[in-house]
Amino acid sequence: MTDDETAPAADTQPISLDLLVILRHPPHGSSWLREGVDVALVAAAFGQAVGLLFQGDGVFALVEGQGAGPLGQKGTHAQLAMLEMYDIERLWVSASALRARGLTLADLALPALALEADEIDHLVHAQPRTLLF
Amino acid sequence: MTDDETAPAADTQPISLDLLVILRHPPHGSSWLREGVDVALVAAAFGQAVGLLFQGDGVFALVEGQGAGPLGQKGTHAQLAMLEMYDIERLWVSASALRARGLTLADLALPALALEADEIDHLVHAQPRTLLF
Amino acid sequence: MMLHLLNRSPQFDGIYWDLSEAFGAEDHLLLIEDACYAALPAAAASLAAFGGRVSVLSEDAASRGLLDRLSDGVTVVDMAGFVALTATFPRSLSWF
Amino acid sequence: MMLHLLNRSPQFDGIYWDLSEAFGAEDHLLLIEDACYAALPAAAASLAAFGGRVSVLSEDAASRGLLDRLSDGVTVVDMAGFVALTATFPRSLSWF
Amino acid sequence: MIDRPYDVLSYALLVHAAPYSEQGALSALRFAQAAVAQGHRVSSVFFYRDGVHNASMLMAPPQDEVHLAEGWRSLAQEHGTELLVCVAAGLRRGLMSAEESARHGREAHNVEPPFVLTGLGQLVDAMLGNDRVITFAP
Amino acid sequence: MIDRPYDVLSYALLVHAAPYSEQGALSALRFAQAAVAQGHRVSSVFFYRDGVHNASMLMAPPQDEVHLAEGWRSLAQEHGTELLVCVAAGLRRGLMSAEESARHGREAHNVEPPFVLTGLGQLVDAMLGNDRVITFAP
Repeated sequence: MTDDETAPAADTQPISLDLLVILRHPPHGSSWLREGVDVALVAAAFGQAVGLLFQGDGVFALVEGQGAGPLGQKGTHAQLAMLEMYDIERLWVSASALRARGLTLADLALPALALEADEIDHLVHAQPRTLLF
Repeated sequence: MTDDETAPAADTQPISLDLLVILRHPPHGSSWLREGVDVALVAAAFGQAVGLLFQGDGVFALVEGQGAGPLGQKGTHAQLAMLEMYDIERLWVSASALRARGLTLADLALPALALEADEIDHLVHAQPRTLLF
Repeated sequence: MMLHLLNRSPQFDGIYWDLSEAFGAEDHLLLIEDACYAALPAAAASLAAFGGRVSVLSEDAASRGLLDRLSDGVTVVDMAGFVALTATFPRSLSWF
Repeated sequence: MMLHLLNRSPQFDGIYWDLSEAFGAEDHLLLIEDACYAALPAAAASLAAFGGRVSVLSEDAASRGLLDRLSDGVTVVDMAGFVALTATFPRSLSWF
Repeated sequence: MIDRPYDVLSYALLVHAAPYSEQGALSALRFAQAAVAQGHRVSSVFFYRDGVHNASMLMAPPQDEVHLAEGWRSLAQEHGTELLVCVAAGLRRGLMSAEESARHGREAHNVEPPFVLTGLGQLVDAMLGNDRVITFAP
Repeated sequence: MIDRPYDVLSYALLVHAAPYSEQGALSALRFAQAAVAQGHRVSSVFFYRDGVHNASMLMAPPQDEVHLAEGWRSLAQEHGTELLVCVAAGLRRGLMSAEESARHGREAHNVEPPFVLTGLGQLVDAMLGNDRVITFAP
């Protein structure tokens, strides 16, 4: 079912963070993604261990080559570049969401791990707190 | 393709109104439907000939037996009762939207005509002005 | 053990899919607002992934005229029952 | 002859279906905002009903990083071209 | 585009999209700017549903972001575009002119000219009185 | 429900839904009322995204409709619930306290206690400091 680029990561099952933020909305068309990442950044700044799971159209947030909008409105690409600075290094993406959109991990601007459905189930249930945007 | 209850109406092809309002949103969960019908009512009050086309979840607006919300918020059922008073008597519904939701014209609180896709195409293109809510 | 809250109609099937990826064997799904329409028999496919562990909020189903039309497999809970579900399940996750 | 404007991603396939019911033989579809994602080859099925009479707004595709990834059958227009389309087609209808 | 192989047209825009939450309000402003740049007239913009929030004079986006209310005001000042805000949609959602504020016994208001609170009848007029009506939604 | 076969819990609600446009804000208020009726504590409601408009004191819905801001105020007064409005989301969208209004050189404001403009850190605190966090969205 999985090829090289969407191989499940062996180390994802037991990880428990303080907060998992699930991002389901695409960038640009609304501010869901941006305001969701804001919560992740602030939680990290408050010393919480935070991870991000991209599902559905949320995987488009990671597509390489994005820019600002035509009226200079910021996309999420600049914001995502701040993740590492805030020690948010756990990025997961839904493997099925990638497949449905014709994307592979090679299309993404940041390193992420692709998870199949059962792994997403395990990941979500290992977290004490989860917010969805 | 059509049974008795979703039979296309022979008189729908050439009708041209001043305004067709397409309603795609279900009642209660948002105010799209209510504020869309408001536009139809005001246009009718200004002497325009107005018709309504219900597509997608919009067909739920016509389901019989609706009520007010738990905090007393008005649904659309009261508003729909005003349609006749404003001479808005042309109500069309997407036959495919009904079928997909397990509904027939008998489930609806108001008399409406069910249209197949090609009839919707003709209806929409016969109108000088169309708004969607 | 997790309570999932869902407020969108089955027309938004992408949400139902994403939810199904996160839905665990001991989880429960509560349909509120426009998600009540998923409790109609014609929408049974949209709930197939949730193994009968599905409730619908009575007042939202009632305002939509759905109380007499619900699928057999879906439990009806009132607002007090909604609160009780959030108390019983240690965590909840809202899908929209 | 009608110009249809669409701003939602193919995940909202109910909208694409409703639009297809209203789409006429001489109509045109312009993809703006998140509908740009429908111009990806993987989403070709979502545009099948529109017979190749589809354009995408360049600045919205560009900000999303999609300009090099678009399906061959989709024309790219800039904002001036968007205005020109609304001038050419006597009526427009926005889907969302 | 420069030769304009078509007539100069009058446009009305209908904006349902809330500022900063959805792209629709930005798209509408971009479209309006492009239309007038091509010599068309954008005679009115009607703000409905959450689009009414575009009219708030209390909007204070960060300096490096587009100021939508300013953008609309410039359009009105430079091109005579009417900025019409549905009064019923606005009052529910917290948009008030000085006049409405006085009528409702409030001490503040957040809508000032060129934004004008008005009824849905104006939307009907805009539909009847312009060559094109373009809707921008969330 | 009356015997409460479970502990009394503390809740935080996160409200993204705009008043009058989506049911989410009404659902959140209903839920809060039902939770306190069962003896639970709703210690805070955090308004984010278009949910910030719930805090507008200029909201003027028709008499026969629910007044959401009043509903939230009653909850705060009767049950001590904190009403927290994200300041970054609010300022973009036109929500200002007297203090923010002065800081931005405006002549009006539309947020007053018990609604308080505050940072996202308060949302993090609310998540950490309560037994349950329930999100209500559009």
